[in-house]
Amino acid sequence: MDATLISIGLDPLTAKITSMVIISVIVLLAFVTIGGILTLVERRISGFMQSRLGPNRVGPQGALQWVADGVKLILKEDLIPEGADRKLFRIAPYFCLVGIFGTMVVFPWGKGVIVADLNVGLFYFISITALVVFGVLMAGWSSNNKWSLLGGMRAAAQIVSYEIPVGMSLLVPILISGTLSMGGIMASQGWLPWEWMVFKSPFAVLSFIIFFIGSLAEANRTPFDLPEAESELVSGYCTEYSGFRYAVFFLSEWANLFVLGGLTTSVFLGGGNLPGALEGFTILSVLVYLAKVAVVIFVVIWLRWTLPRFRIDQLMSLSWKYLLPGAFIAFLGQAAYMLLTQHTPIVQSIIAVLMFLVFVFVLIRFGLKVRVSINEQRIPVNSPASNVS
Amino acid sequence: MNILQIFEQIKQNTDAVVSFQEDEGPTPSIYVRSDSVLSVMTYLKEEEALDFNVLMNHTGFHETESSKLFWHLFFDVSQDESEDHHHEEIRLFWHLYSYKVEHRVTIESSVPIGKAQMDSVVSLWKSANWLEREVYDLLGVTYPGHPDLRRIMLPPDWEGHPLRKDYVAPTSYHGIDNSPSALTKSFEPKGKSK
Amino acid sequence: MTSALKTEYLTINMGPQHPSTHGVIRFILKTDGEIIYECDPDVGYLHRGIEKIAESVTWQGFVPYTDRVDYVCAMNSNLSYCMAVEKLMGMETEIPKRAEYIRVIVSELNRISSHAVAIGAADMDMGAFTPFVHFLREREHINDLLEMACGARLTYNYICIGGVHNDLPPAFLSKTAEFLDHFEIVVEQINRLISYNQIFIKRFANVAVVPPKMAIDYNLVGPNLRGSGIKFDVRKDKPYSVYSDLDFDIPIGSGRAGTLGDCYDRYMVRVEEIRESIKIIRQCLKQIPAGETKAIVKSTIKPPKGHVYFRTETPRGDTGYFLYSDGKTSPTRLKIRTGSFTGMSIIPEIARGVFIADLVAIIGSLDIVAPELDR
Amino acid sequence: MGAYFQNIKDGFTTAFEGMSISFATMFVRKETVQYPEVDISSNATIAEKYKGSLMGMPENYRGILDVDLSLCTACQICQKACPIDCIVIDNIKCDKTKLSDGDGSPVLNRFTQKEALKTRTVTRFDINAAKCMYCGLCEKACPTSAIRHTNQFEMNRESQEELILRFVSDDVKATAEKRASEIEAEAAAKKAAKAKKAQEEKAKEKGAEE
Repeated sequence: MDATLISIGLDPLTAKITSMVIISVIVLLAFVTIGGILTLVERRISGFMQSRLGPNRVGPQGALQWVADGVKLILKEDLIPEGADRKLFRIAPYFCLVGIFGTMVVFPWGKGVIVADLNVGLFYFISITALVVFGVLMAGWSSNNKWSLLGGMRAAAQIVSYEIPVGMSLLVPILISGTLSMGGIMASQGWLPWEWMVFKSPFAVLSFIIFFIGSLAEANRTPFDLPEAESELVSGYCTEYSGFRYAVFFLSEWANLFVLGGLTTSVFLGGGNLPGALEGFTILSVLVYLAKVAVVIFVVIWLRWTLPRFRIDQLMSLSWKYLLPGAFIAFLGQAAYMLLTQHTPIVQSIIAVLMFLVFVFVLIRFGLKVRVSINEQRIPVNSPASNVS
Repeated sequence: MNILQIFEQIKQNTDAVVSFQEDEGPTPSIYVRSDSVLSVMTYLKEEEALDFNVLMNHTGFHETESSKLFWHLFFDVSQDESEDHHHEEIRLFWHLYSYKVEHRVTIESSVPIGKAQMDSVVSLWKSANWLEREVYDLLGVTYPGHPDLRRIMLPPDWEGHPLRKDYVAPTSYHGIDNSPSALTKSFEPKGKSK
Repeated sequence: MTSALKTEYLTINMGPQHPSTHGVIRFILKTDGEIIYECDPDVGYLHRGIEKIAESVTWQGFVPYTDRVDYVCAMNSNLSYCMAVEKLMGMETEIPKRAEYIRVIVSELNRISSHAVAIGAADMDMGAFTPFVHFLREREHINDLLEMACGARLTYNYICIGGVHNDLPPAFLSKTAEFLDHFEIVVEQINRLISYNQIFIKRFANVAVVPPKMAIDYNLVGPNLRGSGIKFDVRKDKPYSVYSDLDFDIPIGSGRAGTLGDCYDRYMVRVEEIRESIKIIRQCLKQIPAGETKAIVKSTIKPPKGHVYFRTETPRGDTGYFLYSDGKTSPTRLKIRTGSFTGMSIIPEIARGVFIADLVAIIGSLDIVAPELDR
Repeated sequence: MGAYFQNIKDGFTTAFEGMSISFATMFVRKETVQYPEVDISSNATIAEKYKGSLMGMPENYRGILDVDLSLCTACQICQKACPIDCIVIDNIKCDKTKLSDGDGSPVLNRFTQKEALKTRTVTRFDINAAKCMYCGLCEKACPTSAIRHTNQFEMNRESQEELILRFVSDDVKATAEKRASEIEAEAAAKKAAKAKKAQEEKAKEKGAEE
């Protein structure tokens, strides 16, 4: 973009700044839209899982519900509770926002579509999302509400604990690809499923599971939504928030969902890789990438509307007794595995295909289970036609 | 064990003043004079053959008619009790059950309205705690020996005990007006006496 | 965690408006971080003085108020009150057989719907919202059936002194049978969705253990008592109506996920009671005779002077109606001893040293309904 | 150690089980009734438009009360049966057949003239729909089925006053009262005439005696 701007007569510095501003605005708008749409998607999907329809009044099939919600939230009065720490209270939501939107810099939208392919990309990703903890803790502390405080403390304990297994489990893809850059990790995978990072070795599968569970906890999704556990802490750290500030929390929470999906996809699920023949079709690559992200997001939403919530001590024991040892095993195991098979890439490929077949087998088992459940639910009851007499 | 046998047992084994009441409704009860309620209850709980391990219910009501007072003629009412005693009283009921022997008994007693005081049975059954608090709240019977006797249903600063027959509902509480509106008044029944 | 690390207690006010209290109940918690050190339940926010109202309405006119005592199982409340009055009047043998069967069918249907709400609400407190909605969906079917029978979905006023108000519509029995076939499968499905879930079991197992002795001492009733392993059910041990002709089991807690009398035991007793209720209704549908549905009762009744304490098994346990009649057109005293009341009184004792999240589990597993608690 | 791995295994398998059910539910019919579009008070529309499994409204649905004044005998049984006093009935002695509109058909009652002369007429029949708890006791008590529950449930109004259902209009009330006073006057006149006649007879008798 710089080049285009220079060509129309701007000097290099102005061009640089202008292009940065334009890109930031685009990115911000994109994330706001994604966050907004995801709120709608979540509500619709949860509705379908509960034999309901979900919001379907604003726009076709409720497609504009999120806009209406956003407008409503912005128009609402901005309340700051009596006795709150006003400065911290005001600033807290933006920490969350920055923590999530900052990931944008290294967000790989597809092959080659990345703002800055830093050589410490993954590291940057993990570090900048840690800002969210500050926002949540500030919000909890400054609200002058004991439930908020408990929520904030829970969030801090939870996110800090789960940083460790998540960081450890990400060492496995780093070992395999040999780089920290997002583009590099993506490039080290192929477009076929068994060329994806997740199927590269049994230890990669283990690290994927640990990473996925850990990042669910970091994104405060059920079964790890303790910081805002509705039935326990009312609404956790954002109990006292209203209006625009609440919208910012809201938005960063769902944008976080997208970031979670994006990171999972680009590190473990092959990113936006395309078959060799289609190399160069950037749009296609972005679409493939977004499709994969959508699947991951669906799984996350699906988990949320299926599982109950952990208790705080169980949450901690899961992190320290199950995930952390698992992450260590995955890391050491992967190192050993690579040492043993480094001269026989064919063994690696066979194991990868086998892993993929196991996955397909699990999917088929699952499909059969779903079919049984559907048939069970279709048993007629109170059919309205028979009621008309 | 039926209630008559229980009555005989109580009569033989305790020195409480009791009488058997069978003319009041389908469930006969054992009337115990108020000062010996605790000893009878202790006996009922601790006697192995009876073993009443559950206090199902404890309640009472405000008796405005003096027809019940003939019991006091039988039982030689002491002179120091107040005069109110001869007009109104609060009748108290305990319904006991035994999961072991599978029998039940209704114990009845009464206290004069001017000196509404009853021994607490919390030391025998923990369920008595809230039940006695409720009777205190709604009927104004105090229980010396209760560990935590305060209002349960109504706010702590409420005046009066609503289930007494002479209770008049307040028209306002902390500035909240409770008097009926003109609309409500227009629907008040004329012929019906309430 | 030595005593040297002891910190100041934090006093938290939970309720009266709190998502997990299912109504208006308030708890004053003294906590050490997340661990509750002292819990003082403050009830009475839903006290509507129903017992006082009873003193000024007619005996029949009080039946709609019993709907409001416990709106989750209004049919059972109707039944308890009407049977108590019938006992007081000495007319319990005059009730037509068909009316007795109808009463059992509708009150067992209501028990299923009440347990569905209880289980669903416990699931929701644990953070799983979907099972709750699934249970509510099934409850809607029951509401449909009961609406068909009496014309109302929640406050039925169907059972009256002397029988039931009107006969069942012709399609009712076949539709009930259809529903039971559907529901038996769906309830197992929802169990697979939540009740057998490992996270859920871990949340409920070994939490708030009520040993049998404590349960008796606090007079826990119904599923809460049976969850502690005591095999007592008024329907079986002191049968009323036609329960003595029906064959059913009493599920009791057995410590299937940990300790006897923990939250999971109380929860699973309810799940199994749903199955027993299905069994009871199926038998009733087979055995129901034809005939009258209401005994002849005067329009204004005056039961003879006397008192009665009548117990029935409602979903929240042994509910007792104490009636005292002075031979007038309205009760002199009416007292309702409910299961939630005694269930609530145990909370200060079992909620000591548990997490805040566990208190939510305790309330959910004890199945406390605020209007029944306060009346 | 066994328990440790058992936990992991159970955690995964039970979550798997639960996920299969929530996923399956996505493909089964939805129970939502899109209320204003689907007219739930009509069973026919519900069968046609709604694909879920809830039933329509039953015959004996207890909705807002309605009174058929042509059947009402002003006996006030419903007023006495109501546990919350939301029904008020006032009546006066009145010749109902005279209370007719232009074409001569009776407004209030369809009793025969002879009966009508004896019956009372309602001058006020108010139901406080805001207070009504839809218990159905009035409907069951009514000897002529004049008061009954409809299957209507929509009744949002702006004030409490508008929630009071008044079944007797002021005109009818005025007519009835006027007629009642006429009857009273007639009766008084008759009585006076009778008394006069009696007096005259007495006077005559007196005169005869003399």
